[in-house]
Amino acid sequence: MSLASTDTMKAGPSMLARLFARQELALLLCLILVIAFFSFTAENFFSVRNMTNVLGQASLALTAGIGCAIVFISGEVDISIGSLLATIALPLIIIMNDTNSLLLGVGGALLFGLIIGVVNGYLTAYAGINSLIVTLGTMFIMRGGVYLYTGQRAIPDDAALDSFIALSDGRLFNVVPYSAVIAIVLLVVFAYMMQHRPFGRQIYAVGGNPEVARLAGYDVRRVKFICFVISALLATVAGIILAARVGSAQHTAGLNFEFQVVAATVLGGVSLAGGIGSLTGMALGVLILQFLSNGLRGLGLPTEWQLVITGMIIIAAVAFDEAKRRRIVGG
Amino acid sequence: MEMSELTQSSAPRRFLGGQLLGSSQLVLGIILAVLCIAISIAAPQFYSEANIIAILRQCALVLIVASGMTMLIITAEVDLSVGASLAFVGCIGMAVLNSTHSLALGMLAALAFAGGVGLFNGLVVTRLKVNSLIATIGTMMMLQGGVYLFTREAVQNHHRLISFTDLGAGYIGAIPLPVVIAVVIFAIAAVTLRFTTLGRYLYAVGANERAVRLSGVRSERLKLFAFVVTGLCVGVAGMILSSLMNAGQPTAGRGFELTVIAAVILGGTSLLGGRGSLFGTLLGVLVMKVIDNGIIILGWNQDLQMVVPGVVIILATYLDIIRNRANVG
Amino acid sequence: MSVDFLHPGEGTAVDTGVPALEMRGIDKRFPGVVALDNVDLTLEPGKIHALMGENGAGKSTLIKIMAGVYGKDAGTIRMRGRELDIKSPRDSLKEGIKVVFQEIALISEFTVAENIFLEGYPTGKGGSIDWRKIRADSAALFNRIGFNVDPAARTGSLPVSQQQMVEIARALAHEARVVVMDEPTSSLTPNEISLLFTVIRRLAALGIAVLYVSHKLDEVFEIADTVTVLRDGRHVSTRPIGEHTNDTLIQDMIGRRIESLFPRKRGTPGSKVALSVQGLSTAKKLKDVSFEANAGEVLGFFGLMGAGRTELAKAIVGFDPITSGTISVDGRGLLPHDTHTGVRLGIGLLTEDRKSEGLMGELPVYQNASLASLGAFARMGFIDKAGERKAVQDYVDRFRIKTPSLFQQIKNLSGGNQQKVLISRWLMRGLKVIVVDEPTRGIDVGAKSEIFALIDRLAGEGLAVVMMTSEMPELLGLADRIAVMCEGRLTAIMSRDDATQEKILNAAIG
Amino acid sequence: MNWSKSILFASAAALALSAAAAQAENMPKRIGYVTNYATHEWYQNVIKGMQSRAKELGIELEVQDANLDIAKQVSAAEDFMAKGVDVLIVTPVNEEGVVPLLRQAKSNDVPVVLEGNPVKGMTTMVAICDYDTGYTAGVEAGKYAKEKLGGKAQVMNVGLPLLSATVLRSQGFMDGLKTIVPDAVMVHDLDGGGNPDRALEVSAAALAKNADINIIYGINDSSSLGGLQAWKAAGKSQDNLLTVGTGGEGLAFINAIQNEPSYRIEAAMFPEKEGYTAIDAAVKLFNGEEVPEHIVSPTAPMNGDDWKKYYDYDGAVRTIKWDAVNALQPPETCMKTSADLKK
Repeated sequence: MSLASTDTMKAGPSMLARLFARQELALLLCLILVIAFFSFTAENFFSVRNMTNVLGQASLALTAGIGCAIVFISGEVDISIGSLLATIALPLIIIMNDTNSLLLGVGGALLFGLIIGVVNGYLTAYAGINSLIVTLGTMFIMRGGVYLYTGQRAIPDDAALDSFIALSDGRLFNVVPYSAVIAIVLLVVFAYMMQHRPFGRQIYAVGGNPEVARLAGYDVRRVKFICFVISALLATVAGIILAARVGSAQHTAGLNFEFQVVAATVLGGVSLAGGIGSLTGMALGVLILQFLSNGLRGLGLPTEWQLVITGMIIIAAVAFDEAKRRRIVGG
Repeated sequence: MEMSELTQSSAPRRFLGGQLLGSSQLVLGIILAVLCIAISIAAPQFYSEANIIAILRQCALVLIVASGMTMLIITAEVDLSVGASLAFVGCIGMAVLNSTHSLALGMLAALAFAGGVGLFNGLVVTRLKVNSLIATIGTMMMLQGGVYLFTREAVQNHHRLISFTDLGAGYIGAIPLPVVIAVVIFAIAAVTLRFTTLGRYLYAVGANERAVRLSGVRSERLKLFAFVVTGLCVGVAGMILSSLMNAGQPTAGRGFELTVIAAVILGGTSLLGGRGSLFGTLLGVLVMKVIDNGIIILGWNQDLQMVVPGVVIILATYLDIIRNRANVG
Repeated sequence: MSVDFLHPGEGTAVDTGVPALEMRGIDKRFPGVVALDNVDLTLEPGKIHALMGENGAGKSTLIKIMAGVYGKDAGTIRMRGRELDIKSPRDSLKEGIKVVFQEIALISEFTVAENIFLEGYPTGKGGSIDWRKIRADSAALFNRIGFNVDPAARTGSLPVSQQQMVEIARALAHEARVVVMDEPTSSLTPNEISLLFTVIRRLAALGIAVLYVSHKLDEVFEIADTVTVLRDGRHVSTRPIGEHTNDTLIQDMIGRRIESLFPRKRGTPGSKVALSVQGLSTAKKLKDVSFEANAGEVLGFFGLMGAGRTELAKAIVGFDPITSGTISVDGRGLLPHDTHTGVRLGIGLLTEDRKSEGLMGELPVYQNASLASLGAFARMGFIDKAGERKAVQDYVDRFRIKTPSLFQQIKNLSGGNQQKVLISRWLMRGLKVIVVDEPTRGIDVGAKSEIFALIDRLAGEGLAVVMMTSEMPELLGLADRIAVMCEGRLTAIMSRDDATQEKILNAAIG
Repeated sequence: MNWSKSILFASAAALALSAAAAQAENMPKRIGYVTNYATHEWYQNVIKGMQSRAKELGIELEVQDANLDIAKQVSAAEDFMAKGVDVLIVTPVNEEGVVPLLRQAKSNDVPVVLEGNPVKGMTTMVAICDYDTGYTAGVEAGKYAKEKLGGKAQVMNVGLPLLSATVLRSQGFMDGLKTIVPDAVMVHDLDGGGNPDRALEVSAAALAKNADINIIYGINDSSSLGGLQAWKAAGKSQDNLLTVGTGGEGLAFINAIQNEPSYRIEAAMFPEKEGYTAIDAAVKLFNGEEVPEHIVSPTAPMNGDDWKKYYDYDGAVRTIKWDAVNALQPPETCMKTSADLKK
């Protein structure tokens, strides 16, 4: 082991190089530009209140985005998260109304999320059905199921537990919304997992090249299965935050949410092809879109312009990223 | 069908039906038959002329766009903007009709616009190399916003052209005109995919774009072509829809893209490209719409219209996999 | 006994006599094919055992069963007398069986160091990955085996040869009892090959059993102690290398004698210039490359890994963009510079990367064959399918392409047969210039000579053949003239009669 | 805003509008309106009414659109409160979903006027009476059926079970209809999604099953027109058919009354007036005045060309005739509300 101690690799330059290559820096610049632009143009944009509001609003997409990104990195897709948001709110609210216990409600919601994740994961990883098809199917099934069960009516949170209300209204040190705190903690935990735990690296390997991963002794199906479970559980957490923010189980909750999250994730440099991207990038992607929509609202632009501009920015950002990648790879 | 040639390769052709039906088509055909029989036992009105015509008319819109979408997905790309484009096309077509009182000009404007959207998508995907799923989500948002910049209200029918009304509600013999249009477009697309060099290249591009390019074929143009064709199909469907509704509705077409894509996937076309057939898409559309119709005919809760297709898509794909495994094993 | 290459001190003395791995009566069937029929293989610790055979002989299947990629239908695997139940690669790895596959099995987005430890990350407290140890250990490992690569480099950015070395190094990073190498030298430079052989000998000296799978006779004679030959899924012979000659080995493998690998039937090439390349440069690699190739000539390009052969091949057919220079085919310029124009003028590429640039794996054989010549079967845009299939059948018969039917998905064919289909693709189109890049990569001896014969025939029919190769025998056996590249430049062009291995290598080094 | 200026505005407004609410001395500077679905014609006209009233009173009105997304609605309201608006007007995407929003507004001391739908814990709501609207239209439809359709009333209800308001309209319509034609029946009870293409598709399937109907009722104009288009597409004549629309939210109904022989009754709900009333309510809340929990905005069934009484139409834009609309007397309370539905 005498050779091992001659640590020829310095961490510094390679880290910086990796940062550039991984494009987080470009995204960060982009985010700063967005914030700077609206700080000058939109009234009241650059205030602590507004900034922390945006963090609270972003907490949904951030939380669900972690799962979305992890599934993407494993080489699959999950577009059922929007419907899942609506689905898990049912056990959450119903159990809380019946038992007046946040713990039981959240437990019920997580159990539901777990079941959905297991179904998505099983059908994809073990039954071998294309994940886009599986999750498109479960998306329809869950949304329809929620409509059937609720008769297309929202279920109010009659229990109105303080702890649940705090999820929506409460702020840590009276500044940062608890929902944002939850999202940030989850982000840190999972970002750490993806970079520094063997399982996180297995996910990258499985998405980067499943055949190689199998030869390296990984259980590819199990890894993918777990990714779907993680995604469903994180979407469940997002669904709980949403239910708190809207004080009810909404049958239309999360409609088109999957599009938002997928767009933000890809904007954040997570490749649909698998194995590429980071949770930090995803988070920056979410924040860019969220500050953008907040800023555009602040400018008083009508919905139609917000849609047009967001659409253009998504295309432009991905096109730019692609151009950059091609320049690096060569050709 | 291309599919049958692939899946039959390992086993000798055993029966005539096998030549016509590829793997997933067979499963789907059985599902369709079972559905029709079950629904008609429960509700005899299912087989009434009026209902069959209603089903066919509903199928027509989806089938028209699905014909283009099948080609596109075979080249391994996808277009999520078709629903938003459908609404926009109707408004533009109607506005042009109102100002020109010419069906031809209205159609032309609708086709030009929808084709233009396809071209834009195609250029973004082939030139800027943006993943088509993301690119067309972007276009979808732009169109959803753009249509309200174009008109805040539904564009009403001020021209009262009979020929325009016929587009959606007219008949040729006993068959609704939209169905005739859909059949013609379907037939052209099917023949193109099955018998022409163009069709063969579309499969080839989906199967391995680089190999196609090395063979001296301009692969980007093929993808561009598929995007534009999908756009044009949306143009036709948009005009029929606006005729049926007698107005250009900026709110129309919500979720239409998912219905179309679901029908295409259900028909056995692979999202990875290079595999699929229009005949499968036809079956996919029929299954989806028969389910929709059956739920209303049976007086079931309409929310099932979302649940059942979800189950069917997963089930049909799974049965297809099982069948393939059985064939190999 | 197991040995970790990084910590050799822990190994015990070589304990010969008890087989390290013993496979008995292995059967494996695939639909319609018996891949292995009652095959035996015994590996002794500290010995280098070569496994030879044509493509389809069952070598890969046997290795994959050993590695847990496939399950076996019958037979037993024993390690030092203990029966193993290998169900997945994980089981096999756990037993210390390390397989270096021919196709690069690395995650290209990962760093080299991470790939080295892919099978098991060293973890620190709390189970988190110890990245410092990973970097340090891989640097140490590379140092030990004299392999010069930055452990922090992104694997995908390395040339193929270095990736192959990384893969070999990976097999040594963990405890191993048996190391299997499948065609490890297919993309290595001569220097790297000798490095590899040193490593293999050291492995053996540490008591590890090495299974060396190769087509290359000279390598086997140099490194192996024992040779096992398989043919058509059956065991043919296992003998000490000393009992073999070139001829006996080939006879065991093929079951017949090959008079010569390079049967030259064509006459002398003409003097008509078919391809002229002047001052060609690309953004990344090529610098001012100029040469001409005549009709009926095989012009061989030699160069070490990274010399720019593949880049040149892709540039002259119009696939990759160029920054300056002209290309003309039969006097007509390749403008605009794209493959569409290229193919129209009559220049095409037989790619080295069949999977990602040649085959449409899901599509049937006949569609793969006719891809470039569909226009010839088109009547007003419609395909004359009968005509098309007849034409393809013709090639299938002539080239003896082994396929159950024209409708077989091409991914199910062997490498050699896939290559024949791809050659048919160009012959059906009718070219003036064909660029072939590593035409025999992943193809065994028997099929190789068929491919050589085909290339010979192409030149004989008046095509100019530009052949990129890293195989010296191929170059000397086939080419009329030999061009040598080094770091994107053309360093020499010589006629075959003037060429010697030494001259070529000197030019390749620059 | 100084004292004299607001008096000037107030008196001008009072002069111009006889039915206007009594003006107070203080005007809010800024009102923020978070609408449900700004691109829909109904809400566009609500906004128009708000804008014209806000302009009269010299109030700055800002509008944000939730675009049918409840999460976005909460975010938009948060943005407004961060920006410091004086009063918030909200059209809930969903009645249950804005409860936390009201709670937040309360803790920020921002008064909230709801438009359209009631919410638990609200101060006041400006809304039409949905049941009454349907009911009066039902009565008119009954009269028409008695006179022109031989006293038969077979109804296809192109409904929207999603919202209690629209459920109330359908119920009101049937109840009103039965006062004149006691044996009226609802043959089809459909979920038309409130949008025209879905309404068309669903109606087509229903008509294929059973076309023995003679009244099409739609909970909004898109629904009634979708139903009517399905009828026409099935190749049926409009001779013995009555189509009843609800809302009068845009130009579609004017076009339909002019061109479709069966489209004879429109239950008009005057979105402009609702917006106008909402601004007045906001001003009152700002000044801490007592307001009823439900401020009713008037509706009226319009037979045939009645619409010309209330609207000018130049072929492209319709303009509300404030005098006529302000003269309508809304009921004090509704006959039935969503609270009754839940029982």
